[in-house]
Amino acid sequence: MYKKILVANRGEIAIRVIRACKELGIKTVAVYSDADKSSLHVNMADEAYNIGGPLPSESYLIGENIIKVAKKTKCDGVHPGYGFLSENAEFAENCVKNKIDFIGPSAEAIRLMGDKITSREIAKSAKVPLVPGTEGEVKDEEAVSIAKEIGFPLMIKASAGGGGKGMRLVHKMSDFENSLKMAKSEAKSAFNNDAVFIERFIQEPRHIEIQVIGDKKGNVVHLFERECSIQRRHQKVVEEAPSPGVSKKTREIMGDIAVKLAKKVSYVGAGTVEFIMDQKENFYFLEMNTRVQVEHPITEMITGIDIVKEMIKVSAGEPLSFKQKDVEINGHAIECRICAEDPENNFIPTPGTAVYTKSPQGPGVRDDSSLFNGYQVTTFYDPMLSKLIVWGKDRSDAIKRMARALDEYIVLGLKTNLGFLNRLMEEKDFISGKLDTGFIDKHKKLLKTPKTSLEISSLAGVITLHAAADSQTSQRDPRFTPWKYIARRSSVSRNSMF
Amino acid sequence: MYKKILVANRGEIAIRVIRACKELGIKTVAVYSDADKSSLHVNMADEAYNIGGPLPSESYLIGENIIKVAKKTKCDGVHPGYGFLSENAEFAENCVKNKIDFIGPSAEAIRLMGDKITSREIAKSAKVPLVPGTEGEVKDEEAVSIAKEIGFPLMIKASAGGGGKGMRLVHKMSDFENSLKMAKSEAKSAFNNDAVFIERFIQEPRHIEIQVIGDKKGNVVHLFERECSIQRRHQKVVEEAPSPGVSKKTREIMGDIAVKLAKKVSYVGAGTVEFIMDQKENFYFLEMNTRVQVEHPITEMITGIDIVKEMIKVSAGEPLSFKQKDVEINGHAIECRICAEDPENNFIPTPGTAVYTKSPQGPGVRDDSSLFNGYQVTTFYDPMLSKLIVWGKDRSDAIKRMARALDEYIVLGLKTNLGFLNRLMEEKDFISGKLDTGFIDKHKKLLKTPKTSLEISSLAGVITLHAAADSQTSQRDPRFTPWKYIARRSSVSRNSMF
Amino acid sequence: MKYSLKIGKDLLDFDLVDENGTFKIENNEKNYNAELVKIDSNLYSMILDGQTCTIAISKEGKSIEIFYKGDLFSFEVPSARDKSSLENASGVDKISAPMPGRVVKVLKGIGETVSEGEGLIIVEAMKMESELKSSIDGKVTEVSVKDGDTVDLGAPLITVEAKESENS
Amino acid sequence: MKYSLKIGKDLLDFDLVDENGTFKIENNEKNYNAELVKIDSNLYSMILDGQTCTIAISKEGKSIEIFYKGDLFSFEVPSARDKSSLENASGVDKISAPMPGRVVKVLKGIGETVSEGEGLIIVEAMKMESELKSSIDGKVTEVSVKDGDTVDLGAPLITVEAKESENS
Repeated sequence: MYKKILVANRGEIAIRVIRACKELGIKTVAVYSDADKSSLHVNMADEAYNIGGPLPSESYLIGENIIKVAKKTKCDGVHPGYGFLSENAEFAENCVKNKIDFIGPSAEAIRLMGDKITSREIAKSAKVPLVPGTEGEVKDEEAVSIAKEIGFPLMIKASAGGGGKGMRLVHKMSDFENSLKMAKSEAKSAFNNDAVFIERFIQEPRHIEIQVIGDKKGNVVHLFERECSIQRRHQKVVEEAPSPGVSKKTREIMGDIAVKLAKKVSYVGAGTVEFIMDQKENFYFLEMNTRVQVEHPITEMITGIDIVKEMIKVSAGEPLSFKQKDVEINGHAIECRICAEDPENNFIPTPGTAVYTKSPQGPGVRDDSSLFNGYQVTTFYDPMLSKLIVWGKDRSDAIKRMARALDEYIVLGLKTNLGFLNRLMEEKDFISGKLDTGFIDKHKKLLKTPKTSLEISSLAGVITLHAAADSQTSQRDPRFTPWKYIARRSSVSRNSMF
Repeated sequence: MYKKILVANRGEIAIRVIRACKELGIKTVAVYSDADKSSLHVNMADEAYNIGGPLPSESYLIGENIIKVAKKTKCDGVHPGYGFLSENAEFAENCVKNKIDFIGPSAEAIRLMGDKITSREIAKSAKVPLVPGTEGEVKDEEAVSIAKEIGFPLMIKASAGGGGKGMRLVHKMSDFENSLKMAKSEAKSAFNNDAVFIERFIQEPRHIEIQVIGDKKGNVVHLFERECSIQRRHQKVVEEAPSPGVSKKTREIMGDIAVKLAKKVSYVGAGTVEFIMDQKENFYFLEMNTRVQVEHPITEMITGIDIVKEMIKVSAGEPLSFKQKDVEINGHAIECRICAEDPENNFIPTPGTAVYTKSPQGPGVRDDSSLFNGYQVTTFYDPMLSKLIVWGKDRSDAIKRMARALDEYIVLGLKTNLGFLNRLMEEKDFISGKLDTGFIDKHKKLLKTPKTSLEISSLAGVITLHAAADSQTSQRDPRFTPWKYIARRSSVSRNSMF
Repeated sequence: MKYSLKIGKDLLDFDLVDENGTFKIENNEKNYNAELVKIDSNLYSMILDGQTCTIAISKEGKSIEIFYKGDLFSFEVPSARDKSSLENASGVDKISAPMPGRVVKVLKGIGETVSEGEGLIIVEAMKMESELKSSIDGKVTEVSVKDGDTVDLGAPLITVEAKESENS
Repeated sequence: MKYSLKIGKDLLDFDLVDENGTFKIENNEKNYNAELVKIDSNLYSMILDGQTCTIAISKEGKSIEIFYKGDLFSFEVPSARDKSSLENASGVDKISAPMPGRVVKVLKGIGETVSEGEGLIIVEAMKMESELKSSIDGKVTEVSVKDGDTVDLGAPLITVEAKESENS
C-alpha cells in the first residue's frame, strides 16, 4: 500500500481523497495555487505546497511541477481527482516515468477513451450500441432506405454544418424526402457544401451512466447506474442512483456492456460509461470518463463501497475487494450540487464570499463540501460549493430527506441554487421521476424566488433596519450591537404560555 | 398519520424527532425552558412555546403544562424522546386521556417494565435468563448446595448492606464456607443483621442490548444488538453495532428472547432490552428501556431502518414496514457521545460556552448534534454536545473512519472528551474488541492529554501572544486585528517551492 | 415608525410598531406580528404570526442580506435621492459586467430596437458563456465595449432606454 | 523576543524570532520552525517543521485557549507577580468549586494531614458527584464550606498547604 499520496487537485474532491487516505493510514501532500492558500484541502493534508498562480494553467495544470513536489516529498502515488490533469495521458505517463503511481487507468486507456473517434470504434467493437446513423455523407439514392433503417424521428445534419443551419428534424417517412431536399439546399447555400448525414433523434433523452471499477488482475465490476438528467448549461446539477427510468433488465444489460467496454482497454480504477437513453430505455454510448466522477458518492451510498479507497487499493495492486455477484443496490441516493450561481439569471456564477454557512446534519445526510465561514468563490475555478448527498430506503424517502436537508442548509453572502433545489424536491414531475435533460427548461417556474420568501425576508430586513436605527439612538455601550440587542430583548418575550 | 406532533424534549433528540417529522410531512411544536430560548430545537420546529424555568422540574418534567400546549396547538401526538417524561406512565396515560397519542408503548407496558421487581418476574415468565442467585436470604444449611448450583466466581452480599461491607467475592468452592462466615460476621457488626444472599459474579461484564420495535397489530421485530461496554460513571460513552463479542448464534437467541419479552407486554414502539454478558457469551437480563435510546442511530446505520420514523408510524396505527426476515446487518456502526467533560478530572462536566465548533463531514459520517458557535452548556442538563456516528463496511473500517471524523471535530471554549475518544480509537484493546465495562479504568493512560499536544499547542499559543504584542506596537488600522495580521502575512510565505 | 427597503428596482414601504421586542408591521396593506431571536452570529429565528422561520442575516453599511429557504435577498436602505429617482424614471437598463470576464459578442448596436428579454451581449467568465438580456422594451443608447474586451466586475457594457423616456 | 505562558502551575519560556511571518521558536532546548495561517474566525493551520496541524485558537484578555487533536489547553499570560510566586511558593493548593453545585461531604478537617491524590471534598453538580483531590502532600489549613452548602463557580472550598511552606 502507498505510504504517501500527492493529491493533485483542490476543493471538495481533494478533501475527499485526503479523507480516504487518512482512513487508509496514508500520509497526504496537498498542492495549492495562490488563490487557495487558506483552503480546507490545504489545511487537512499533512503537508502542503504552493505550485503557482491562481489560473489553473499557472498551477494545477502544470504536471511537471506537481511531479517535482511529489518527488521532493517522496510520494509513491498521485491522485488526480476529476478535471485538471485527471484525463491527461501524458501526465499519467510522466508520473510512471518518475516511478510514482498515477492512481487511475493506464495512459493508454486514457488516450484510447479520450479520443472521440477511437472510443466510438472501441465501443462498436465491444458491441456497445451507438446512436444509429450514417457516419459519412448520405447519397440521394440510398437516403430513403437508410432513413427506414435508422427509424423516426431522425435528424438530418449538414456535414460541414453548425448553428442549426442545414438541420432538419423529421418525424415521419412521408416528410423525409422533402426535408432532405431542404436541408441540402440550406447546407449548400450556407456552407457551399450540400453533404448531409442522418442520425436517430433521441426525444426527451435521459443521461444514464454506469460506474465501473477494475483492478490490475483483469477484474472489472460495474456498480450500477446513475441518472444525471437534471442539467443546466449542459452540466449536471442533480444526480441519483438508481435511475427511476431504468428497469432491472436494462440495468443488467447496460452494466454488462460497460464492463465489456472497460475490459477492452484493460481498465484499472474507477471509470464511468455515459449513455443517452430515450424514454423507452433504448440507450446509446456517449463517452467514457476515465476518472472518478463528481457524483460518485451516490453510488457509494447505495452499494456501501468506498470508490475512492477502492481505486487507491487497486492502483496499489490489490484485487477488487468484491465480485460482481457481491454488489447489490440498497436503497436510493440523491446528490445536489450546491453552486454559487443565480438560477434567475441563467445560472450565471456568482463569485463572492460566503460570510456565514451552516451545513445540514442528522440521519442519511452526507455533505462533501469545501465551505467555511469566509470561503471565497473566485472566478478562477468552478463555482461548486458543496455536494449534498442523502440516502433513503427508497426514492420517495430520499427526496423527502433531501428536501429536509436542503432546508437546513444556509449559505449567506452569495446567491446559490439552494432555493431552486428546494423547489425542485417538491416538483411533481421530479417526484414522479419524469426526467430528461430538458427538465429545467420545461420547469422554469422553479427558477423564480417565491413571492412569500421575498415577503418574509423583507420583514426580517425591516426589523434589522429598525434595530440598527433604534440602537443608534439609544446606544450606551459601544459593544451593544443591534444584533445583541435584538437577541436579548425578543428572546424574553417569545411565545410564553404560562 | 399525525398532522402535528409536540416534541416534549430538548437538545439533539428533539432535533432528531423534528427531522423525522419533517421527512414525514408532519408539523412540529417545540417546548423550551428559559435556558433553551435560543436552542436549535426551538429554531427548527414550526412553532415553539416556553414552558417554564431552567430546572427540568420547572419545565420539561411538568406533563400537565406540556399537554396544555399540545391541546392549544392542536397536536395529535406527543413524542417524549428519552429521559424527562419518556418513561412516565402517568404522563402517557394523561396524553391518551386528552386524546393525544403518546408516541411510545402503553402506560401499562411502561409501568410493568419500569418496576424492577415486576419486570424481573415478567422476564422470568418469558424465560429470559436472570443473573443466577438467591433472591432472598441464604440459610447456612443450604448455602453450600446453592453455591454449587450458582457456580463460581460468586458474590456474597449483605441483605441489609451497601458500601462494600459484608461483601465477599469467592472464586472457588474451597474458599466458600470461610468467606460466608466472614461476610456474615461483617454484616452482623455493620448492620446488626447477618442475612446474606448469593449471586453469580460476572467477570469483565459487557453491556449488550437488543433493539426491539413493535406495532399495534402485535408484531414485534428485533434489530440486533448494540454493545455499550465503554462507560464512565456507569454511563455509556461509546456504542457499536453489531457487538464484536456476540456470535451469530447468541445474537439469534438474544433477539428471540427480547422479542418474546416485548410481546409479553404487547409492546408498541421502540424499546431496548439490556443484558449483562460475560466473556463466554452467557447473558442475563438487566432491564428494559421503554423508549428510544440515545444510541439508536448505530442500529439505524446497520439496518437502514429509521427507528424514529418507524415509531411514529406504528404509533399512528401503521403495521411495521418490515418483518424479522427482512432485516439484515449491513456493515458496522460506532457512536461516540461527545460531552463537555474533563477526562483528566474523573469526567467531571465542564459547563461553559462553545465559542467555535466545526463538525466532521464526508463519507459515512453522521453528526446528531445541537451545537452551534456560542452554544452554552449549563448545569441544568446533560453535558452531551453531540452524537458522532460513523458507518464502515466492517468494524476495522468503522474505527478508522471514526478516528478520521473525530480528528475533524473542533469544539473550542470548553473541555470535552474528544481527545480521549481520539486516543481510544487507536487503543489496541479497543481495536481488537476486548471490551468490558471496566475498560476505561484499565486504560487510564487514554485520559491524559499527550505531551506532544501540549508542546504543539504551546507553540501556537506563543505565536498568538507574539502577534498580539506585535500588532499592538505596529497598529495603524483599529480593525487590523492580530488575527488578520497573522493570516495576511504568513499565508504569503507558506512553503513555496517555485 | 416608517421604513423603506429597496430591492432591485422596487421600493418596499413598511410601518413598524415596536412593542418591546415584538413588532407589528404593516406592508402593502398586510399586517404581521414578528419577533427575531438570535441563535448564532448570523442565524436568527423569526417568529412570524406564531410560526418559526429560520433566517440568516448580514448587514454591512446600507445593505442588508437575508437568506431564507435557500434564496438570498439583497436589500438596500434607499437614500432620499433613490426614492425620487425610483419613482420617476424606471426606463433605463444599464447592463454592467456581473463578474470579471471577457466579452464574447456584442449582439446589438447603438440605435437598435430591442424587446424585453432580448439578448444584448454575450460575456464569458468561469468557462461559461452568459447572454445578458434587456429587462425593458427600448432602444440601445450606449455600447461601452467591443468583442474580445476583458472587463472588470461592474464595468458598464450596454445601455437600453425605454421608448417613453425617449419622448420625455 | 522572550515570551512566557502559564498553564496550570507550569511556566513555559520561549524564545521567538519573527522572520517576516515564519517563526523560529526555542523552548526547553528544542527548536521549531512554525507558521500560522488563518482559515476561519478561530481556525488555523499551523505548519510546524513542514507538517500541517489544524488548530483552533481563542484569545480573550490574558488567556489563550488552544484546541488541538480533541484536547483543550488554557494558557495564561503570566504577570510579573505570577512569575515570582510560581517560582517561589508552589506549596499551596486552593481548591475552588469547578462549577456551581452542592457540597455533598467535606472529607478532611482543618489540621488534617493529606497526601497527594487524597480526596478532600465531594461536590455534586449536573446530577454527578465528584471527589476533588489534593495535588500536594500537606496539611489542611482552611475549610470554607460545610456539607450541604450550595456553591457558585469558583467559590473557595478547601486549602492545603505543603509541609515545607509550613516551615517557611
